[in-house]
Amino acid sequence: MPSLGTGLNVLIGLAAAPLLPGIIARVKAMVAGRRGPPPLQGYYDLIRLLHKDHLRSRTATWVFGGAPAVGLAAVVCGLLLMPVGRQPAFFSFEGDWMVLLGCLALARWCAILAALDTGSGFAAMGASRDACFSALAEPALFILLAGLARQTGELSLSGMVAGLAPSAGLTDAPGLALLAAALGLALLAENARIPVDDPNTHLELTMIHEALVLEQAGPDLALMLYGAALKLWLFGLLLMNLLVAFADSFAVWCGMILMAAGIGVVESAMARLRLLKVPPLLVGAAALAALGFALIWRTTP
Amino acid sequence: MNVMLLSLAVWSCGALICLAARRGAALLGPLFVVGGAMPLLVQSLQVLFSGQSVVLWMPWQVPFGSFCVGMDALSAVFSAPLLIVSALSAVYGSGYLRKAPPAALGFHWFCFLLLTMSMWLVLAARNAVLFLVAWEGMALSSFFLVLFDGRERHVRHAGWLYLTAGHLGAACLIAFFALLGRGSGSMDFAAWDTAGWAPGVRHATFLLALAGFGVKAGLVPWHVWLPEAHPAAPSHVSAVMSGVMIKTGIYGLLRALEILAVPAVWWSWLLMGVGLFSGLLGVLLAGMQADTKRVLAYSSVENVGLITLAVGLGLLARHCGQPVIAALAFTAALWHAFNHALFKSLLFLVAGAVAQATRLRTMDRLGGLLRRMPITGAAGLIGATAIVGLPPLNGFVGEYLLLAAAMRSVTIGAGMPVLAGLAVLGGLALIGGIAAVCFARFFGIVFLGEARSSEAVAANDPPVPMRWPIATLALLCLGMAAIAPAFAGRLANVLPGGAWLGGVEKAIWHVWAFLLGGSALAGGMVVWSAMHGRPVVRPATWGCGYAAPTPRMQYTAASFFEPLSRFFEDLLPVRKKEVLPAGLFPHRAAWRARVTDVVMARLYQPLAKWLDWILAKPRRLQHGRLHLYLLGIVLALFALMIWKLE
Amino acid sequence: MASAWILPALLLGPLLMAACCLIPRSADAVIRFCAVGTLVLAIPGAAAVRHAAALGPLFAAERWLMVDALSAYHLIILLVVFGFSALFAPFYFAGEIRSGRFGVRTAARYGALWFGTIGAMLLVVLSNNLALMWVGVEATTLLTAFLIRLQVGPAALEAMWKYLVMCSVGVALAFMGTLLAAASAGGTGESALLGTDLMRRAEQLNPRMIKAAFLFLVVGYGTKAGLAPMHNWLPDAHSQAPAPVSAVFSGFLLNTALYALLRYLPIVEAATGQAGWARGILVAFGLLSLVVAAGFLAAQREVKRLLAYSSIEHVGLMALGAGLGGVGAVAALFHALNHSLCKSVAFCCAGQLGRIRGTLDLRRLAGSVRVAPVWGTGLFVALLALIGAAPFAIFMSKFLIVKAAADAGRYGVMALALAGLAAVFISVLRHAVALAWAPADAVVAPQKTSIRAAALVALPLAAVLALGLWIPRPFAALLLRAARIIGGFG
Amino acid sequence: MTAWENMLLAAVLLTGFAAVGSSRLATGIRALGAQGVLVGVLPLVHSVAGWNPRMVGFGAVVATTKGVLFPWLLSRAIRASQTRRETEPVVGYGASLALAAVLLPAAFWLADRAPLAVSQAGALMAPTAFTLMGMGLFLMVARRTAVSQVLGYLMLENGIHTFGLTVFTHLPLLVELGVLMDAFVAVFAMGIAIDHINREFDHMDTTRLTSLKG
Repeated sequence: MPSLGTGLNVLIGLAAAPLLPGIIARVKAMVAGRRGPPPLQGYYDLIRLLHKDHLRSRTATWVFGGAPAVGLAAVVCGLLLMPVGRQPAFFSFEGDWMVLLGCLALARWCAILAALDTGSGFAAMGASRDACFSALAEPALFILLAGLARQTGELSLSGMVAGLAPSAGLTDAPGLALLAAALGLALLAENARIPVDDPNTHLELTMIHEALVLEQAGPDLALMLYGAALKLWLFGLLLMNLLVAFADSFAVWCGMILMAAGIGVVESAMARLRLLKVPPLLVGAAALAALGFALIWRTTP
Repeated sequence: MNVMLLSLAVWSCGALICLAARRGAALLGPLFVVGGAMPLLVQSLQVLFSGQSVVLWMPWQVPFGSFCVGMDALSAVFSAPLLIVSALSAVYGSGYLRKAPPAALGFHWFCFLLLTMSMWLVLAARNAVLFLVAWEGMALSSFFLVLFDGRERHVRHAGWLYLTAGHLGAACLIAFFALLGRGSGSMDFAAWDTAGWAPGVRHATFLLALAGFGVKAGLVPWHVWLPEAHPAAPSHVSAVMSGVMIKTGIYGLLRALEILAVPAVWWSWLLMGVGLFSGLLGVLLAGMQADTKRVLAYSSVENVGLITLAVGLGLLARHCGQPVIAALAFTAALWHAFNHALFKSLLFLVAGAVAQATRLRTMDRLGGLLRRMPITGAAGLIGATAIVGLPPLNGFVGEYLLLAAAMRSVTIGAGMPVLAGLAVLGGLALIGGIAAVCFARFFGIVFLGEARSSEAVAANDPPVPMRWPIATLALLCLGMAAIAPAFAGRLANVLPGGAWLGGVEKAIWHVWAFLLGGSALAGGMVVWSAMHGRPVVRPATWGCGYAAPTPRMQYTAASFFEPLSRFFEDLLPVRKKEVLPAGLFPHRAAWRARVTDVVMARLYQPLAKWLDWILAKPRRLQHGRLHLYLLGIVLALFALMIWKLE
Repeated sequence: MASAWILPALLLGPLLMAACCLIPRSADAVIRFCAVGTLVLAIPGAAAVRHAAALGPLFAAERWLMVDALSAYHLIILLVVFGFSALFAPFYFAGEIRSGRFGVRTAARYGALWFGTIGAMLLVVLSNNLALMWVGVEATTLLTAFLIRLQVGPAALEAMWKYLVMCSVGVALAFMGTLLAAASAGGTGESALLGTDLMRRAEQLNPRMIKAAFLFLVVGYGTKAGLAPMHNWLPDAHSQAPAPVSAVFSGFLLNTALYALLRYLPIVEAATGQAGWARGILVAFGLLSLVVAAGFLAAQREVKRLLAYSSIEHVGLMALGAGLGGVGAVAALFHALNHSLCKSVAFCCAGQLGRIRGTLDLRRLAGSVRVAPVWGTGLFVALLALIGAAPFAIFMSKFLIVKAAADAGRYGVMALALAGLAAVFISVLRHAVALAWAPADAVVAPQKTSIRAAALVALPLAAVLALGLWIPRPFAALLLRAARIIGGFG
Repeated sequence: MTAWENMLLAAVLLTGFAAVGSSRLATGIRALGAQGVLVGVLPLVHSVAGWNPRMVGFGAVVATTKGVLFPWLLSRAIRASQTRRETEPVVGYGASLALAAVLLPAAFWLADRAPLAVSQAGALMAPTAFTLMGMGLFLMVARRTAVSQVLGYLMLENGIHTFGLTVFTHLPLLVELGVLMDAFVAVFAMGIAIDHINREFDHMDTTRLTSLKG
């Protein structure tokens, strides 16, 4: 249902995406007692990078060149499928959640191949960790969506979210709460936030997503950063749709801001987990989602 | 009708001619394969799209045998990729074997033609005796092809293991057909109806069919021969074996289910369990292999597992009265079987080109080949992306159909199908994720980064007869994605019991349109970023400022999969040989690890040892003392009297 | 009658030729004379088979001799096996004749014993009188004993002694059985010993006595046929005898004993009211032989002993088929021909490879296909056929036996048979693969391949391959009529 | 005539016991020779009414071959190999005799239960046959030298012949000749084999012939 309203949501998403990392950085600085960079720092970085020269290593091939663009395109396609509160997404059809996750997987695939193409040990290390951890995180997302579908009986993402709104009675709260917790963990894992990965570490050996973009520079880096911001926006939007089930789009945007602040606080409160502890965390998220699904399965008729 | 006889005649005469023409076989062989394959391909596609099947019955002077050959929709779905892949592999093979000795060449093409003929006959046979003769003929001809370079010990071991597994499978099938043919005089498929059977016999027959066809399909736990045999064969043969031959196992299973009309519920659970476990173990072991072709062989185990998973889900849905879910799941199975043949054979041909260009198959000694072998590299990328199931290629359509079926059974179904749907969703997510890691590793380590050995540096694209099949298969993968909705619609009513409602077909057109738009957007963005006009600077890769970086400092294949191999430790027993550095000035330190197949290590090797121990018992009977032999005769007489006289 | 000359010619011919062999001439001449003589015998043989197939049973010597469908079928096997071995003998003894070890006297003795054995086996196949058949079987034992002894050496002597003593005891018990069978007819007349008469009066036979008779016969003729647990002489005798003799041993000697046993099967079944009493015994012995052979084949190193145990396995398979009845009987007879063809080729090639490579140990025979292309490939293809690989006829007869077990509803028997065959397949295939593809370790100059040798090896294997794919109609008719005699149906 | 017959059968049993009990091979051979003669004469005694020249002639032939020819052949084999006595047999002589003694009642028990038309044969014929067969098999299994095994085989043949008489008044002539020919050739072959064994191994102990295994 490509209507004006849904198109507006997409444009808001495209515009406001770099704002989230800015807010998170700002909140972390304030918690640490510093002023920190302005929230719009993300936009300034993008503009600065776009004007720089392309920097591609001698070993890199056309894969390195094309990967950022294809990755960004994939995430934008994902955005087209994401509903906002009761408003359906720009496109919605049966199984669109599968296409959304497929697009995110394609983006990750391009980033990994780009990292491997540079031939640098650190980029490959980041690629390996990112690939392995997202492979373990994927079951949580699928089971979570199964729970939503079971709850609402709908098969498309927009239908699921819209179905949540009216029936948000107390009986379903525990099931949805567990699903939301699982989605929260998945969000932190996929978007390189603290418990799984430290976004602003400088020691290559501890990086996951940072190492992926280690070799990118100039416009390529801009595309990659913007893609990452969009992905964070996507996950945030899905979380908000789940938590603020009854609201209209305005409540969702406020929720997004609050979520960004929340992530900032979480990042300041915790340190990065040891790499060995991340797989159990991800499987834990899948278990949470399965528990949520079981609760929903038992309660709904 | 006579198309079938014509092609069989072309193939058999071709085989004999190749056996005679030693040097000329390199050219004649592929010519005959393609010549025989094309008319049949046209017929298969005709049958598939027009829906009316073809049957030819001729008397055959063998007890209970009759030359009953037919092509219906189910056979057509499997015979189309078979003919395409066999033809292209034959063309590829002529280039791949140009340095082989002429004597071996003649015999090789003789066996290749017989293999193609017997595989097609397996799909077309409508009589049990013809089916068994074709089935064993397929096993024997591929046995000779696997042992093409039989001088090495491991190839001989692989050949032995392959034919032994094939024969044990055939033994189950012999018992299966004997049970089916019980009572009824003729052994034609049409003559059987298993309606009035006792449940016990029906279950035993199904288990025999699963074991017999599971061995050929490569399902866990019968898969142990596959990662040995496929890499040992020449690449174009492994492409045919991994691409289409294991599908004859799936075809056989579907045909058996069609004959045993009323399935029990636990059959579907068993199929789904075997499918899931094959998928998980297959992809994990694929990720752990150091040899390019072994990665692809284990990946075949995974994909066959997914197909069986889809068949199991379809059976369960049909049993619980959900025709739409059944149709979706069966279509997913057939679609995946059709397309896996294309991209798996593409990847094997690519691996073959790499192996011939660098004479190397260990991934840790390759690297940087995309620059040196652009066409093979690009085709490899398309193959890898397709097999992982990423949009917009044909692998994704198969995943979409299966997951849509699973999601529907979660939402609509009550009771058991919900659990099944959840299991499929979770399992497929994990397997898909690990497959992405496995093939990122395969493509990344082999084609991207810096060349790790002198052979890799000297690599270049294969000659023309090898290049065209690779390019054609890559284009076919893209083409299949383009015609996905129409073709999926055709596949829907191949297997009975599935009703294809309008709702789902509309959704598939939506997906198709969305993906088309998305790829256009991606294409546009790539062109925009290329044309951005900023000058490109080409410095060396950042190595933390290390003064003299070497290619060997890049990530190796084993380390790429290390996070997952540590998490799934008990499924992947690793055999280590390590010499730790000792003393103040350590001399030699060595560390070598090899992942062993858990099924082989825990199940078959102990079983073989125990069997040897048991079979050693009668050997003591032949002790050479004549007196005890005579006593043996007398005791046999008394035992017989006691047993039989009263 | 026009065909009155056939049976006397068949029986007296070999004796006459045996006598001719004793006239001392050069060893080469004797070997060639054996070949020619065997082929000459084929003429009356073919006439007898044609008569039995077309016009029904042919009797002679007031019904003491008979050629019906079953004996005609076995006559074909006899002629084929002896023809092949006779044609192969010149190749085998060529080396020894040149080196003088195979002197004129030894050759004369070989020729005489060769024709004597043919005569004895013909007597068994052609005689309707059960006692005369017994005399024939005993004669084969005594004549073939000295054929084993041709090779000088302690092992050959030991093998001969064990063969002689065990088979004599076995056949003596068989004679006890023959007497009991005749006694069960009650009458004291001459006709009591004729197989056809016993068959006609089967219902009135004294059931307890005919059962006891069958027990003695199974143990007696079973020893001679190599059924387990009376098989111990077979591996020694086959591995020590010269190749053409081993080929005849496995090719037809075992079949004569089984033929004698199968003659009694319909009589006992009819006498015991078709209750499957006798069939059960045959099935039991068949399965036991299959399992015991599988056990021995698992770790067998020496090629001739391996082929000997494979013979035990196949005789067990034939007994199993005959025991199951119905399609099984057809399969058993069909299997007899296939097995004889394959086994004689295998033994000849193994013997020749043993001479060329100087060893019979399979591990050191590896790579023989490269060293001696004709004999190596012959052995390789024969081994593949014997273990039941694809289009060969033995795969077809195994399928029919399993189908017979399924039709009879005996699933335990089917499972055990398939398991035994699978175990054999696994162990023998390992040697076959090494034989063909392994690099030859000993440096032996590759033999020049003579067309005659290649044709000699290729013909029987091609026949087995053809029989697997297309059984000619007249042959199928004869096979079905023969099977109907021992209780099978088409 | 059953009296004469029973006496003859008793004599046959005695020769059997002698063969089993004696350690010296020469005694065994002579015992078997005597047994051969007695078994040859048995049919004549058994149906004294139906004497005809063919039966008498055949009885004589059997008696001469088994009584004279076989012992001559076997003793020639012993002389060649200078083995006078059965050194230490597998089963001691005392135990053998005890076993033979047990064998007799067992044979009687078996004869009663055996499905035989006892009418024409005397009460003693069938048990004697079974005892002879039992002792023959026992000799082959329990003795070491090749000659003893031949003796055992001969006793088995004699046992089966006596059993034949319980069933038939007389077998067709050609069959009789065939059976006799086989027995003769068997012993002849075994005799030649024993010569070869002597020359090859310079001992006659068949229990040491165990080189062919597995």
